[in-house]
Amino acid sequence: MTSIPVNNPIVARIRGSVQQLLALVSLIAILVFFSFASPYFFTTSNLIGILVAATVTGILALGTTFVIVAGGIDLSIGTGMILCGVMTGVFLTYWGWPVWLGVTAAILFGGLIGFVNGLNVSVLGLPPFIATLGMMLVTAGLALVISGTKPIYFKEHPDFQLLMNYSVIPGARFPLGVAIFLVLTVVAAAVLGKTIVGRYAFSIGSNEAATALSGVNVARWKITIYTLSGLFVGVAGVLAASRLSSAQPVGGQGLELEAIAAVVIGGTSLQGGRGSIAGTVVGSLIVAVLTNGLRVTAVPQEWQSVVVGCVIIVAVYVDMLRRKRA
Amino acid sequence: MTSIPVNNPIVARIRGSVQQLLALVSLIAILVFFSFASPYFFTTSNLIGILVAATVTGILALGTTFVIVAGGIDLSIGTGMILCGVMTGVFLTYWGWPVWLGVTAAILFGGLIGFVNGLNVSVLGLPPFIATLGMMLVTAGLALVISGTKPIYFKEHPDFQLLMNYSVIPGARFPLGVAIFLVLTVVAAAVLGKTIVGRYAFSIGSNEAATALSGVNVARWKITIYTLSGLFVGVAGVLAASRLSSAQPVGGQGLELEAIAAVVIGGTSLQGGRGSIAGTVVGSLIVAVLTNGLRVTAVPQEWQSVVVGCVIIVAVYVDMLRRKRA
Amino acid sequence: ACSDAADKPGSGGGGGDKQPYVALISKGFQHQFWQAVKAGAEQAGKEFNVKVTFEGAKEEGNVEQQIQLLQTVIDKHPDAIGFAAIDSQAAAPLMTLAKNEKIPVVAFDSGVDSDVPVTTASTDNLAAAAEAAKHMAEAIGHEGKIALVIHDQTSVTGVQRRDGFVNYIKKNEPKIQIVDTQYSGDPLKATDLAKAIITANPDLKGIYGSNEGAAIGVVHAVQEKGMNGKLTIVGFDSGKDQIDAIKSGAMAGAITQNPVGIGYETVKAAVAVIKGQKVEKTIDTGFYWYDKSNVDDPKITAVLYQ
Amino acid sequence: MAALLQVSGASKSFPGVQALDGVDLELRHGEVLALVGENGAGKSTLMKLLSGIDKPDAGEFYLDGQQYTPRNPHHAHQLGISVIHQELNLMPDLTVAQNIYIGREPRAGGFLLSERALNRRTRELLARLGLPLEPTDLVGDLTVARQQMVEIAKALSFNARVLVMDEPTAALNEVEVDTLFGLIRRFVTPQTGVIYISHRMHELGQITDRITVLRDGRYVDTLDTATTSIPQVISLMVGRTITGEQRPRGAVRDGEPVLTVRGLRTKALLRDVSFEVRGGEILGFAGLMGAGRTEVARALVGADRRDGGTVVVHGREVAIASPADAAKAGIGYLSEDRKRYGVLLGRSVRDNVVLASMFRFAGPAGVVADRLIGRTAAEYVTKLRIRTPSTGQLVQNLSGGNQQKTVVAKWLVRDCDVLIFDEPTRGIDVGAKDEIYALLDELAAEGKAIIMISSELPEVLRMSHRIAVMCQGRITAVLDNAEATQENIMDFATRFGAEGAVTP
Ligand SMILES: Nc1ncnc2c1ncn2[C@@H]1O[C@H](COP(=O)(O)OP(=O)(O)OP(=O)(O)O)[C@@H](O)[C@H]1O
Ligand SMILES: Nc1ncnc2c1ncn2[C@@H]1O[C@H](COP(=O)(O)OP(=O)(O)OP(=O)(O)O)[C@@H](O)[C@H]1O
Ligand SMILES: [Mg+2]
Ligand SMILES: [Mg+2]
Repeated sequence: MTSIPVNNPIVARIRGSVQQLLALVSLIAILVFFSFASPYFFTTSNLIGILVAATVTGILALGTTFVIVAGGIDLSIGTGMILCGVMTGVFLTYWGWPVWLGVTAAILFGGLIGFVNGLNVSVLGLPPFIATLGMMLVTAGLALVISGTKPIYFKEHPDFQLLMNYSVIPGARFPLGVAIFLVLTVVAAAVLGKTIVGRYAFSIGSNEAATALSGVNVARWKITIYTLSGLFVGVAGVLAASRLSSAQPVGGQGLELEAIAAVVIGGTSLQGGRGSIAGTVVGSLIVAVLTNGLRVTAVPQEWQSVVVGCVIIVAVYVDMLRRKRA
Repeated sequence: MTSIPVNNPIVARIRGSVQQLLALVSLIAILVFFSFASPYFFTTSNLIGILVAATVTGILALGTTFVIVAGGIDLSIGTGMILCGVMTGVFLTYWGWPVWLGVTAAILFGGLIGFVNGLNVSVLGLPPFIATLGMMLVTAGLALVISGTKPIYFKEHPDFQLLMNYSVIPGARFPLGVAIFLVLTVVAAAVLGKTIVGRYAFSIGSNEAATALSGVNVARWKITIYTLSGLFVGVAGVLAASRLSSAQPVGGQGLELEAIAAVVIGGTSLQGGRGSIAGTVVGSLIVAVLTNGLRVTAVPQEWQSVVVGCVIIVAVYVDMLRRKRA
Repeated sequence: ACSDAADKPGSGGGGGDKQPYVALISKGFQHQFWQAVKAGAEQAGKEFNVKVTFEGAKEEGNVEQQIQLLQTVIDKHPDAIGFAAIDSQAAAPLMTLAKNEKIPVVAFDSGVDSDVPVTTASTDNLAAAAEAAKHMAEAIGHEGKIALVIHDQTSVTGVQRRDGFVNYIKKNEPKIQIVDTQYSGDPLKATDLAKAIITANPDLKGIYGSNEGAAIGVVHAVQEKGMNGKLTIVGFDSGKDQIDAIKSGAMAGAITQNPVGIGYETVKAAVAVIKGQKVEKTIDTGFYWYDKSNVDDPKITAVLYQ
Repeated sequence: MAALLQVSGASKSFPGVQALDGVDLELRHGEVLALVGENGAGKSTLMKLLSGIDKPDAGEFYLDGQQYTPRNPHHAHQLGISVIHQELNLMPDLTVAQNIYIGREPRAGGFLLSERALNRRTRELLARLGLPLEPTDLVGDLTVARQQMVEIAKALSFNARVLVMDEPTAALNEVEVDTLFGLIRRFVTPQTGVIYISHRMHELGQITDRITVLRDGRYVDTLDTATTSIPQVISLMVGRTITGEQRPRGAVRDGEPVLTVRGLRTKALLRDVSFEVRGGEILGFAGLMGAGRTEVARALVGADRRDGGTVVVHGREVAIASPADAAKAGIGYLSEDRKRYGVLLGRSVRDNVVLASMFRFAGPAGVVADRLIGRTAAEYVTKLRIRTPSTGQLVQNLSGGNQQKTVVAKWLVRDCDVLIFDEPTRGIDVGAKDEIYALLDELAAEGKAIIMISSELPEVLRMSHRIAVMCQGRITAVLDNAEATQENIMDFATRFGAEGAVTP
């Protein structure tokens, strides 16, 4: 009759992990379903293909998890990524910088975009939605202006495309880009869970006023968090450009919603204060697997978005039911 | 030393209106700027053109103001509008219904979309972002499926296009659609400001838990509010179809951000609990005037989005400064 | 349970030994133009008894999305791939991959800048746009101001349909001045945009719309401005609205490609390659100018879609 | 020797309100100074100036004789001033330990946190303070009382010289109050001092050395506690004398039960809770923190999941799945957690007052009668003496006690048959308390059934016809007012273990 006390930290920890594992169930269910539905689905090469497809949005989602946990939102990640790709092209092709320098500069440029967002949000005090919507339009425009509305190709650096495509496991076509995604996942999880940046992100998202009252310099940490997210945007931009061995000046609009959706599907609250990197990764994979599975099983394209929409609703609902019960 | 007491309700009321008027200042500044920049800008026909361009997004923004005031968000309005257009085509052209019936049915169909959103949000308890993102994908897909990815033309009802285009002031080419937009603005302002629906929208957005504990059936009112927003989506869909005298099955994605931006530029808080229809209208007009002005002055298109982005940031910032001072 | 499926990976031959499988990846799928290409492809599929699938980017011009589709399709090992590249160079690594996997590629629509495709079934967009410019010049009497509404600022078709038109005017029509070029293929947006152009240029004589969406946007803009007949409109592609506008005289005429033919020829060529037959390096699917005088000509109606 | 902390001539105004007007205050070394005054007298405002949240319009502060100008709360901390604010300032999504040491986390070097060190340090702190909290619990899952303890632990974790406590006991029970007083006594040394704000007058004699009284934002007087009587303080506060009755007027013994609850159970805590309330009766609920009184109320009105039990109103069983159902059945619930479940902070007093009865003000088309709303709100503002420049003032700009009055007004307007008041006088000044008591008596006299949950035993004894005592989710006794004393209530409130449960 009496409930089990959870004072025991080990019990609590196990319970916590089980809960996170449970979020995986929707993902696994989808995987199993498509494995039966198509013989082409559960193959090494297709699974790697899914990971490749998840890489760019996934990296964006990782970075934006911090922003959302801190109670903000970043609509500029999609077009910001495009602009970072263009800047990679500018650095490498127009200015002829060496790859390492150009790539570093492009990633830092992403950080700069995030930094400006952070300033607008915390110093000017703009609502994050407006600040980053403005940035979304500005970066979309700048990408076109800077590139002269034409793709930039990496003629001088034919090796640049290896950054995404180089096979780390010879023979298996497991691309470096995916490996980078995995490494960044671990890094992001560590930063969110184990460092002061993560702690303040949760704290600000949970109660910004109280955090400020506790003597935390909220403005500075918000800028840090947006900048961090911007760095992930930079990496995503570089990898996207590498994958296409060209910097495409358009697109990106809509990616922000996809990334935010992945974060929210992963159980992070848009109210801020709650979330996890593990959830975000699972969320990204759910979207990627679903999209791929529907293509592999040749569901008519116009039906695909109907199915994706329904599955997202159901997956989040099931996840919430489980949390409630746990 | 002592501040002036504002116990006087008239003083308070005037102060309130001035504040709203002040939100207009950004809009007027933009209007004045373009009037000097181009001789063709401040002409009756161009100003009417701006209103026409603002109509569809404006109507979406009106409806979604309720949802945002109540602390929610609706991402499905853009594609939902497209689907309502397609349904208009189905009712009028495929099923041959008379115009009045088909139009009413299409508007109610919009209400149905909103109703389902409301159910998902309040009965299933899904985060509004996820529920309406799912709906966005579902409606986008259904619009393609139902129309067979082809525009539907109103062959049987050549008059249908008059709904948007009929000139209410003979000679001045002031279209009926714009008049409908104006009427809906008044209706929305009355509903938000003077009725119980509006009051509950503010209460729920301000503190949902406290509202529920006050004995208010929050679930029912949320459903009402999403349904109401859906009805506006239906009207927008019908008018968009009427304008082109065809139901276009694609597009709509991105319109939701534009509408939400108009709402937020108008001073409505995404946290819920604060907002006004007047602000939303001003917000819609700022976006429409800006877009038109940049086109009329032939600013290269790649620069247009840069400028719009910056102006949005500045306009909201200036508006906030004034509020703080007032 | 999953291991059952894992036991039968897509080992080579893909579609197995029965029906050959041809996968088409296009630039888009939502617009009628692509639906017409798809129809042509499916018609050929039925005729030659091959399985045909047709997919395109959700947003036309989204390279990333298209590459994703191509990747998925290569993983399915079809017997041949039809590919309309949004950006050829961006697709180069996957073209190489297809070559390594021994999947023949047939390029369609605007061609793929690579030596992998065995053949290309396409329209010469530059020439087609020049043809539109020629008709525009004639219709406005070789002098005056015109403007362009281009459906896309960065895609190859957008750029070529703009540049082909502009270059023709520059070279041959010194008295014609292009005063503004703006971009949107969404009919509603194109309408508002064309209205602004007309407002800013009261002495405008003509507007060119570079695809169906842009062209009907221009038509509606002129209607809303109440300037029917005062402006010359030249369009591109077909669709019911555009055909009606031409019949009613609201539009001077338009260029049409042969989308059904493009789809058909692509699959036909793919089948030939699968069977080991030799195919021409290029298959010109042609373009046609149509206006009030020939819109009901059977040769033209055959290539129009409604 | 200069005073530990001195305030001279502090003034602060807000639009339409002169909150402070030339206030002086002196805190000596080694003393506990009480700061009292009616709701809205300016106590919290003064503390906000001291902690650097707001800037004074005029006036100076001196700390040990040196001019003290706090730039922000962090700066105040560094200078040795630690404040527990009236409203909780906690991060609900963080754990107890993370809340206490926010901004001062033990690091494992650089940016890396050491969660283990954090929890160890917190456990030590909590053990030292004798607070029954678990470092790894999420603060959002705690009751207000426990959250208040987290705030106390946090304030004491600084090595502060001046500790300011703005109504720390408003949510606490006698037992926890004793714990807190023990903490305060241990904190006070010849180098430190405490400013203690409370509306519970009997506490002043137990813990304070001197009492400073504010009225209408002005300094009135400072008295030595030892030589001052409570009525004296009260008359200085309110400018008139107040004589409260000590026990309720004659109970309404007969009459049908209006509300009957049978076998109420919840998964977490409640076990077979049964009781009834008659028309015209006030049923008090007493118990220690976490005894389950709030949970009874929340389960009863459908705010929490119920695992069993029936609710009968006026002889008819009602199905209650949500507070809306409860309200429809005529049961209203005023929550103890004002900020989270009580007020709409960003809305006007007017909107808050009519929130629970909006439908009454709406015409057939749903159009609301704004004038009637305004009149009703104004009426209750006068009746409850809510100190506000107008009914259009945002509730977030009211003082804590006036916010509480606004919530009370909301339920008075609604006019339910059964009213459950959970800590209704939390943060309300003595004068206004009497007004609220009078209102409750009045409501009871009208035949309403009233449940009053309160952690202040004198209040329970003063108001209730009968008193239900709870312990560990069970009702251990239902006492008649005549037989109830502080002692036997405490006895039943500590009947841990299975035996002793009663079912009336
Ligand atoms: N931000 C603000 N804007 C407007 N008025 C305010 C603001 N803060 C406080 N006030 C007003 O200042 C006065 C003093 O408030 P304060 O909170 O200091 O009272 P208090 O003595 O702490 O009362 P209580 O015992 O109810 O907590 C009140 O009338 C209150 O309404
Ligand atoms: N939201 C919640 N989540 C988890 N546990 C809760 C929650 N609310 C209450 N509890 C637990 O339920 C128990 C009963 O709390 P309740 O608030 O009913 O006690 P109470 O008698 O009203 O005392 P007080 O209000 O003084 O704390 C406590 O142990 C508390 O920790
Ligand atoms: Mg106070
Ligand atoms: Mg309680």
